[in-house]
Amino acid sequence: MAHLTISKLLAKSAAKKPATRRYPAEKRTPPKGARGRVTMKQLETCVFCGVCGKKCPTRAIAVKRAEKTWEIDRLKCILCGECVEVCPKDSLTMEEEHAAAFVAKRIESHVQRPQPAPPDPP
Amino acid sequence: MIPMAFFKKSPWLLHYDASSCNGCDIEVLACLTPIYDVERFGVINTGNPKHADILLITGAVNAQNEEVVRNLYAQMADPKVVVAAGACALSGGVFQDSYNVLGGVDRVIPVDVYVPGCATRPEAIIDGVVQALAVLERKAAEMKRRGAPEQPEKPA
Amino acid sequence: MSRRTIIPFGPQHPVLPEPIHLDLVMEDEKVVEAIPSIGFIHRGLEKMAEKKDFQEMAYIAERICGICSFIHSMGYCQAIEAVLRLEIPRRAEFLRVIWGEMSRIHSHLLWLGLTADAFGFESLFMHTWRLREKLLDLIEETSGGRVIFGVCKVGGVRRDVDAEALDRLLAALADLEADCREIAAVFARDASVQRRLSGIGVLPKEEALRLGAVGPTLRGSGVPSDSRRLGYAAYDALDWAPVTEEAGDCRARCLVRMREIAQSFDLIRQAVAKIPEGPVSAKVVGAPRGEYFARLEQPRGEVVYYVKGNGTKHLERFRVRTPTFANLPPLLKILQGCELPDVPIIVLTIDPCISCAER
Amino acid sequence: MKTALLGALLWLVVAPILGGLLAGADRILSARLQGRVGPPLLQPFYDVLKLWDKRGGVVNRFQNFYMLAFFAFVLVSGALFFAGGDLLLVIFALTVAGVMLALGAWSTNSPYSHVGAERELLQMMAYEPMFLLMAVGMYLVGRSFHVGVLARAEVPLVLALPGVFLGFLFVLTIKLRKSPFDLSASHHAHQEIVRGITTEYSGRGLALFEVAHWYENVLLLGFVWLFFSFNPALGIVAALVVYFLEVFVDNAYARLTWRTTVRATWAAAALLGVSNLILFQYFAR
Repeated sequence: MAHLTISKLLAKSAAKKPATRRYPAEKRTPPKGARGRVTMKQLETCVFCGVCGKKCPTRAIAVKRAEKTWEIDRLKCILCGECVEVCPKDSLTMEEEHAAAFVAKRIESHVQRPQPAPPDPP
Repeated sequence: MIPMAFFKKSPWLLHYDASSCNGCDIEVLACLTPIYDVERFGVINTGNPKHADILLITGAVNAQNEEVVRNLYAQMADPKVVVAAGACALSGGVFQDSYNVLGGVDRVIPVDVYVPGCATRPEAIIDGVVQALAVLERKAAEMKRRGAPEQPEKPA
Repeated sequence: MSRRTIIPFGPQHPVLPEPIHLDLVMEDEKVVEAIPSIGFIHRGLEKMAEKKDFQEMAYIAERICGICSFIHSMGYCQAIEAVLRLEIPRRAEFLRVIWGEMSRIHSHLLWLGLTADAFGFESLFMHTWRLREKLLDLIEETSGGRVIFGVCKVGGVRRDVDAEALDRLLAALADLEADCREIAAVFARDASVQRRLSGIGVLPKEEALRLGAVGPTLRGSGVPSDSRRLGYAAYDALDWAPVTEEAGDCRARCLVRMREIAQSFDLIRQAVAKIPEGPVSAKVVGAPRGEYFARLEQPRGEVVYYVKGNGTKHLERFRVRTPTFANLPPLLKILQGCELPDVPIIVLTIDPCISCAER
Repeated sequence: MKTALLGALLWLVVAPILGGLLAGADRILSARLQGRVGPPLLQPFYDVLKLWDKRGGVVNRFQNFYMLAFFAFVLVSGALFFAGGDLLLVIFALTVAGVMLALGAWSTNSPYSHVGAERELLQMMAYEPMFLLMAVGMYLVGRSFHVGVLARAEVPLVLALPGVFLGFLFVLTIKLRKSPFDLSASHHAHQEIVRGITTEYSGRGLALFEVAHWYENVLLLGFVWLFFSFNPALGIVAALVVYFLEVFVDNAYARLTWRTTVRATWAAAALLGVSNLILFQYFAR
């Protein structure tokens, strides 16, 4: 039983620089491999196979093959990274930065045009 | 009358865990602790709807807490802003198909700022709060001009 | 007899971040009875197993609770793997132990902070959470998520941690351990903390057993019961013994958790020392047929996962019995006769995870 | 007479500014002790100005009346003090202010407010004996209850009444609403009774409470100053040191229960206060 047991820690903290990361002013680079947001990195390689959309546990990704559209609803995405893992063309990436907050609801849409070049003949 | 609006400088927070898995929930708490320290912006976690300006909701709305969410919103004095944090609060997230989940918070009360992520990072929540400040200021100005709060539109 | 009043406690209440509602029947500041009402956070998660692919379900199982998220997905995966008769690589088992123990430390630190907050010790809360952030950084570095790890999958883990990263982890943990000791000393010795913890909410050993308490709540009453003794994952290869305290009061439960933090550091060190090389996941073939009952130790106590598969990719039945659910009856018992200012502390000492309890 | 009026006026104008600044400094210092950056120094003013602009909601007609009465009595009490008035009157006016606050909380229907009000009254029971002992002690030394006379006392009050001073510091923690005795309304809302007496207040009512609390803090530091009034500059330094000491203590203690509070403060009053008075009487004779 002792009084003021925390005083040393308090004094130390007051003497030191605060531990705070002053976020908007001072941005931290998230560690490599952190799951921040799913992005369509290389739209030109996407073949719109729709595997990402099928594998998505929350159906956040919608792929329309005919219109060559890849859409992600960030309201639903849970950042599991399943889509990135299954993408056969590595078009998707998991970026370390988090997605921004937004005021108006919207669905992020990527439309491929012009048409991708046909694959090289073997 | 004081010409400047101080809402932007002193946003008091009310946090409610609608039916979150605790993931976003503890990230909200983490925002208040030394590493993120939102008190820098004058944010205080009041825990009392009557004192709060920003309602920060994590988690989806379900049959049981629907009334609670409505109630909390109604108890807050104008001007007020709702920030929904995390996939569940936005759309029901991973639980959207569940029988007991009605969906995102905007099914019940009007949401002003959406913070995506699962779980949302504290940085993202700070982003959301900063955006909410702008909305809060706008609403405060509106309130002052019209003398009456803008009627919250009934969500569909 | 003095007048009885009812103080509603929750679902929105500053000392309870989570929504549970307690009607506290009071005589002055003394609690005569606590009547809980729940369901504010029920998501019907178990039922979803019938609609979701059993592999996808690992993500949902992880979101039973964001605090012990990793162990939830680990338990679910263990149950499925047992049904599938799938042998997972040894390295994956060790990694699961490392992440599992990291999530235990993070959960306990979180709990210590919240408890400090419950007895009005702001600065202790802040300092505890400051330390917890250091651990979260390590978790994010190794798993990619801060609270939802997202690394466990049926058949192993989704990412490997290389030797270099493990070394960094050990070095960082050594620092953190020293800091934790500093905080632990305050919890163990400070006079004002003792005044709020010792002798409060006493749960005698027999009562604890009779009411089915689990985890630190049970161990704080002197029962050396810890499901990790079953030797699941890589726990069979590690050397440790359950932590117990005899007193059964809030302080005892607090001490158990503090000593478990120290133990977890040790377990991580052992696991890193013994981790074998090799792959981290096995290929999953077929669909689960049969049933299994997996028992694991969470930061809050023993958790049970029951899965029943019928040979399709959807499970027929998934059931979770979480530690908080088991600890609610003892909680209601020890709330009787306590004083109002002790209510938050007592509620917190069972480390309630309502989102676990209601799923 | 003129100086008295001047003192009272000065109090009315300067005290809220000083009190607000002190509150801001308190928050920054607390944050630093906790390893955080903390809010800007002017944060308390922002808070109050915001609350003033916010749409208020009252639960009943009496609620804000009582808050206003609390505010008024704090003002009267401080004005009496800084006008050099009767110390006993100052203490009783402050007590009435406290009662008004409790009544305001009682007038609502919320159980949290009620418990808060009960605790506020218990706290008053806890600190009142020490306050009175202080007044008696000062009378014994300075041969007057008048602050104006006491301020010019030849004997340094703090040297004659060290025990009373320490006892006063002990109960000051209650009045400043600091841990370990912040039972009825904590600065930090993480409490089982939410915000206790202010739970049901919002908007301007809450703003008034904050400002009244600033006034109150300055008045209490005025008491500290009075102990050192033989050297006014030293008195100001002492008051500031005491304030920051209280902030430190706030951060180094858990919140105790009302039982412990009453026991501890009465014990302090008896041990430090009464024994000091007895010894003083014995040696002064």
